[in-house]
Amino acid sequence: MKSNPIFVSLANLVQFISDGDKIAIPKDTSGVAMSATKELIKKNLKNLHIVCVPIGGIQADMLIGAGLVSTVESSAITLGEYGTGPRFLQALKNNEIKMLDSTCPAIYAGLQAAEKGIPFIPLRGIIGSDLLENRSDWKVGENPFSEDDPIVFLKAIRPDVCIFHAHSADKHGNVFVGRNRDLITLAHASACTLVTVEKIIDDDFLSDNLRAGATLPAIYTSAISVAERGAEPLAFGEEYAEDQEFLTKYSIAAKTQAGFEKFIASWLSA
Amino acid sequence: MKSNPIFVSLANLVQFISDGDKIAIPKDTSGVAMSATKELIKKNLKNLHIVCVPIGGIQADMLIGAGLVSTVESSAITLGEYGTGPRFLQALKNNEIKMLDSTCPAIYAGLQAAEKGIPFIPLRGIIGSDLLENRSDWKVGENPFSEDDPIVFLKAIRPDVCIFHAHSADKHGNVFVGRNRDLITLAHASACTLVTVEKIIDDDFLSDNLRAGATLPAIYTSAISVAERGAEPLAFGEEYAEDQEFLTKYSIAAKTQAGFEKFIASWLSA
Amino acid sequence: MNQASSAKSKIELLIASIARSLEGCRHVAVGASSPIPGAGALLAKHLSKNTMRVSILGSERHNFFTDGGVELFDLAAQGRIDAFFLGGGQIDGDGNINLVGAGDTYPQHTVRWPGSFGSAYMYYLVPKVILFREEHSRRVFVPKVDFISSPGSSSNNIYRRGGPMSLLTNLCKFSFNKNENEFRLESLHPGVTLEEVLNNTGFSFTHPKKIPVTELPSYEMMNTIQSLIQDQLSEIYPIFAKRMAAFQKG
Amino acid sequence: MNQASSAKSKIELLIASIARSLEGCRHVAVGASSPIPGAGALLAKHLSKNTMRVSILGSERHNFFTDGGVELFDLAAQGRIDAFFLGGGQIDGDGNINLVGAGDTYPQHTVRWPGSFGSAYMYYLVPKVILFREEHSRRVFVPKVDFISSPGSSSNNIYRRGGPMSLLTNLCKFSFNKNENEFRLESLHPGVTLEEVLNNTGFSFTHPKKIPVTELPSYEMMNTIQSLIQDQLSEIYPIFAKRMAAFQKG
Repeated sequence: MKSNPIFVSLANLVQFISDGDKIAIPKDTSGVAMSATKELIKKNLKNLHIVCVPIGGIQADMLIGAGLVSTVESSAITLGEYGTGPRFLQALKNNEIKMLDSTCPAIYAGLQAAEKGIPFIPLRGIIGSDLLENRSDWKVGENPFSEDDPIVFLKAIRPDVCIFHAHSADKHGNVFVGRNRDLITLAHASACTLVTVEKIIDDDFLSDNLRAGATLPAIYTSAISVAERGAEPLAFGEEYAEDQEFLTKYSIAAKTQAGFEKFIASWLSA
Repeated sequence: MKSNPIFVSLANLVQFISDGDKIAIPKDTSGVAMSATKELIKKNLKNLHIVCVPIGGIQADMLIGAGLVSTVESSAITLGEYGTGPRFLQALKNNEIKMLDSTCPAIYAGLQAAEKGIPFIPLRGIIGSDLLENRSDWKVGENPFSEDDPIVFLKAIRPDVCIFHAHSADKHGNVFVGRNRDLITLAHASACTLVTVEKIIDDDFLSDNLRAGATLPAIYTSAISVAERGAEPLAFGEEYAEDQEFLTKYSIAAKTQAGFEKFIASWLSA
Repeated sequence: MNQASSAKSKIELLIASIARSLEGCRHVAVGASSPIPGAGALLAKHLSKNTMRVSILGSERHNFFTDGGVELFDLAAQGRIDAFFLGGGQIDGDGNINLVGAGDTYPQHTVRWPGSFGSAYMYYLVPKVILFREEHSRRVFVPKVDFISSPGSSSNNIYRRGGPMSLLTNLCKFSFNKNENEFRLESLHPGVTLEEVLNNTGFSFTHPKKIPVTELPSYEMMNTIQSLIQDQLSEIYPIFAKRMAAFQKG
Repeated sequence: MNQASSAKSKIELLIASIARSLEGCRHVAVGASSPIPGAGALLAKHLSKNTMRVSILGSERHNFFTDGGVELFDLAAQGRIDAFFLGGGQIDGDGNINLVGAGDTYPQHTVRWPGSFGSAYMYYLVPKVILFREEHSRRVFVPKVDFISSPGSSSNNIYRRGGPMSLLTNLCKFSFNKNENEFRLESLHPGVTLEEVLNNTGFSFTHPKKIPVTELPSYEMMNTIQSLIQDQLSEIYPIFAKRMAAFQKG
């Protein structure tokens, strides 16, 4: 276990991401790598295709506002009780981003197809929704085991990279994700997996019968950084609650690009 | 949490299974409900379609030998280092069972299709294998997102019932499966889930951050029985090793139907 | 009755009405950002003496899911969810819902909302979908939605076992007639007139000659809403819970 | 050299030969009931100074998988497994393998084996598949298999990035030429003649004019096999490990 995984700094973590990458990020409650988001913005990546799994929050809105994103694939962009993502709205209005509107189970199914190495997967629902018309990667086909049973075929979603925040890593780079099992799907589906963790524990999670079943084995992970309170200002499990003041201030400041930029500058330097 | 789950005796557990059911059972290392297998044999069920996930061992061989099985869907029937299943071989030779030879990933994919409520799922490989010719529930189709890219479509496998042995249940009926994640796939895919556990723990696994991510929530489970050493003579995780003497004796006795019946009679009365 | 206590009564009425609609369900799921449906489901669970299961997205406590976010959708597809809630920036008389945007053409709508979430799936697969939208206006209830996030009905060859059961708003409660593909006004909330509903609804609907008043919350419901529900909701919808608590003191 | 020590030497040679084939792999997976490939992989891992990962089905200790039995197959499909082992009750000159049965017609073969396991998948998706079968006889190495569990090659339009790399037996080691779709004899185990191989092989194969002898295990390999490997294998293959231990004492 010498070469893999690599424990790196946050600044080095984001070096694994390149301009134009398709990058998958989890929903707010699954473990969003907010500390790493600072580094992403500092690195000033361009033309990212973000896949929000299955919806995006403040991280997606920040990446859009900071000009890193050219394509948004998501079932929603929302700050929850703090409103719709203001930078997302503006970018859409300005025609600055290509929008691939989706529906939650289609994003999961697309990633699961990539996880299974299958080029597509069928899914119920969707037919009759206008979502379908705007997706060249979704096609209506036929169930080969039934007569006149149309069903949607979704092309697999294979991210170049995914980045998320998790509870802890052991010294071998195995990552305990607990109930945030979306993170395992993300890692399986993505070519490269970048992880921030609250802490490193001097243990072997795969030998721990309680943890092993909810652990992402090191084999999937390219790099790991320790980032204490790395999901802040978002809540992280029972570890910490969301920073309501931060989120409220962001939702107000980000209504204008100038307000957003000032807010981010202050956040980056904090 | 009053009506569900039901903690029942082993004899009552198998009352949920009916003649003709499609019944899914896990491989030897995932948690085989061997104690409950005694009750299955006593109940003398008929015409079962067993789906071995993805291969069958002594349990499948016993069910076949005892005349409960009309169809075997499996990627292999083997006692591992103790040889091929002798009752399986005999039943096949006597044309007493219909054999649906499969390949491991096709069984998993078929169950995952049922889990996702999709009628079929594509899978790579298989084309050119003689397995394909014997399966009316597998068809070669086309990848709709590519030119001349044939791929196998597998019909979903939806068991009427699955039965397995797991580490423990909490008082609410949540079942901790640890790394034996096949059990979760089984439960998700099956209409009815029957579980034996080593013990009941006075706790709530869903509130336990270590266990929750490897717990099958009670919502899937129809009935649970406590069966200490319930996977014996098979090994069960780090709890107990396989009973080599039992397995050796079985593999010899079961070479003849008379030997098998004598062995089983003695086992049932033990 | 001051404005705050009136708003509080209205919310309690909606919560109680939802709880009544859910009677008999084995498993109710509630999506993100749905505090009133969440409260209604928790109330129904309480009334069922906790035999009903309620899963709330975004909750740690009311969450049976251990297989990631996909489990809710897989559960629905497996037929293990009886009821779910959907809303919409626009809803039309065919039960089509729009969570994407209005005005001009997609994707550059004049008004853009967060997105379709799981609607284009759950609406097909969950037997009882309760449409919930507090604002009852012609802005929301339109003749035809500008974007169909999910259609209210499908042709016979489309696999579909779910769809709209009812539509609950600040003014009234509709049921949805699947055969006629139209809404029927079932009850008016206290103090609301048919004319008010007609004036504020952009689609046509049927109604009985004599329209009942929406049943008020029982004493037990009120008590439960005020204690249990608020405590439990504060975990998931902190802002909503604060608002309710403020009403309580006000 | 008595019979036991000869058998032991043969097993060590096979283990060492497998370990050499695996050099440079990042991740090697070993299926169920494969003690010699399992030992070979563990030896290769040791020689790589533990930079190689080895996953052994049925092992708790050598198992990185936390997502159930499907993870091995998903990993292969994701391109994260470099090498895997397959055997066969029959193997033919096209690299077709048969794990189902021989004689008469399927499913009532005269001889029936356990079944195809993951072969109809892994053979397509894992770049380096090492075919391993100790028994080298015309019963095993046939002109044409009676049942194709998995074919040795596929037409160009079939998605396939894997296939046979080599075939190791008690007598010799073959490589597989994918362009010509045939086996080539690469080396003979010590004391084995070309004639012996020809006599016991039912399919035709090519060979160099001068056929090398299979390289013997190094001193380090021998030491490692005798300590580390046996200890680790006893968890997964108790009967095999006992057999090896008996050789040691014998």
